[in-house]
Amino acid sequence: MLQIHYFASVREAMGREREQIDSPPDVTSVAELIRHLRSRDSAFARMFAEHETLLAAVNQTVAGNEQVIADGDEIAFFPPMSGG
Amino acid sequence: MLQIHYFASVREAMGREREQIDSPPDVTSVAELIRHLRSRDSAFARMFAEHETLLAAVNQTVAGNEQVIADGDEIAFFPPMSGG
Amino acid sequence: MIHVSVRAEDFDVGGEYRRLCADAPGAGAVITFSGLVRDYYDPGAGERVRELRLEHYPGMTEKSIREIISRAESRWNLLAARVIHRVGALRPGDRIVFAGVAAHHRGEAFAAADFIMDYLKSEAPFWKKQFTESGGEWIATRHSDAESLERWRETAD
Amino acid sequence: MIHVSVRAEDFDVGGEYRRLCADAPGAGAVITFSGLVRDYYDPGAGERVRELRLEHYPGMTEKSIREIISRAESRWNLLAARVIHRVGALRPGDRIVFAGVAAHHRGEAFAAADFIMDYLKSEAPFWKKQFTESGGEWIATRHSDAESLERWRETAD
Repeated sequence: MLQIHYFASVREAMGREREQIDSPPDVTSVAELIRHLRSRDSAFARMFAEHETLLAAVNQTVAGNEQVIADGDEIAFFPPMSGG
Repeated sequence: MLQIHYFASVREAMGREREQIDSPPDVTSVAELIRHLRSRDSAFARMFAEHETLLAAVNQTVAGNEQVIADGDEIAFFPPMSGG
Repeated sequence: MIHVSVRAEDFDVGGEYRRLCADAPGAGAVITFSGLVRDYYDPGAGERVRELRLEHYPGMTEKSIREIISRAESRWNLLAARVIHRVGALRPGDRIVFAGVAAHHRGEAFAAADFIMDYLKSEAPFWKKQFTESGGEWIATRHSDAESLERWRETAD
Repeated sequence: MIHVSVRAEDFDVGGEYRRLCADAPGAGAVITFSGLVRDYYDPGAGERVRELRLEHYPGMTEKSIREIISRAESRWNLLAARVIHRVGALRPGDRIVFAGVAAHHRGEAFAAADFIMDYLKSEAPFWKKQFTESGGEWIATRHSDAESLERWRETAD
């Protein structure tokens, strides 16, 4: 299982805050997860197209595309931060 | 008349906070006033020798050696500031 | 001594200052930075902000703020640091973020407070949505924030 | 809105913060800097400071602080500034100087507060004498203060 969280404009575009998916067997990195979600989920594909800069975090740490992911991980997608 | 003020280590070396002197007729600049006081006043000469950096203010504004002074002016001598 | 808080409630600058001092005996410099909600974010747009809503990533927020403070501590000798970030609905004039630093010397206190705020804006998982008469809009990271971070990279050891 | 005070009495950081905010509606950034008396000024010397005596040039002090703030205002868009400098006998841990700034943006508030403190240390007519067990000694301007001023010259318009 993968826990997927969405925040801010990404959450709004997805229409949900989080979801659980079965770990796809061919998905071992952030880039592969994005590819998987784009092909499987039209909301994700649309959100991805709308977001020039999409950031990802793996287990609550910002991660690059090549970051390895494994069963049980928490993955989050969000736009650039704008706090402070 | 010139009002002369001394502050901090300069005040201690002079043994006084302020004095009034008659405007010497040949004194028209800060440099000339210093020359006059060094020759006339042994406390000033000693203080001047002890102070590597001596600052002057004319009418409450820091002034260079060439600053013109006139009868009625308030002149102050002090070491570099150390507030804050 | 580090204190981090993410919460809806307002903060009291005088109280935060006193806590910084209590945590940092021997400090020579104490700085408090308070960020307030402005009534417009894009001066060109002309429309006044009625409300700002702050969303965050609960699991990650406090951890990322602590990491930013640790990075500041590795660059400057800090005696105490406190960061408070509010979330939820805020209005113009409301306090939104607090960063307080106590150090031996003035220079390190200024640099650390500035550094913490720079990274807080771009690396802590907060997002702002502003609401004006014509609706809501997510605030994008401004170019000047990226430039701000560049300063610290140039001076990195 | 500018407020300058030179006095023996302590100041209250929370109250000063509130006054800055009241003087600066629309501010997005409020910074308070508080300088405290350290228990040593020359770490090599090893002797602890028992008392610090602050002398100033009454006729010139407030005027020179106002000039420093005016110079900051000509470089950055400030909404309010408050400076308090204490004089007389102080002890380690006592507050000695306050500089508070309110501005639209964070960057200008940090720069202005830093600038005001730099110039306050070297251009406002205050002198410190520190007393340890072995006697009193006037504190000389440190080399790092001169370096601090150099920063502003390099970036002058």
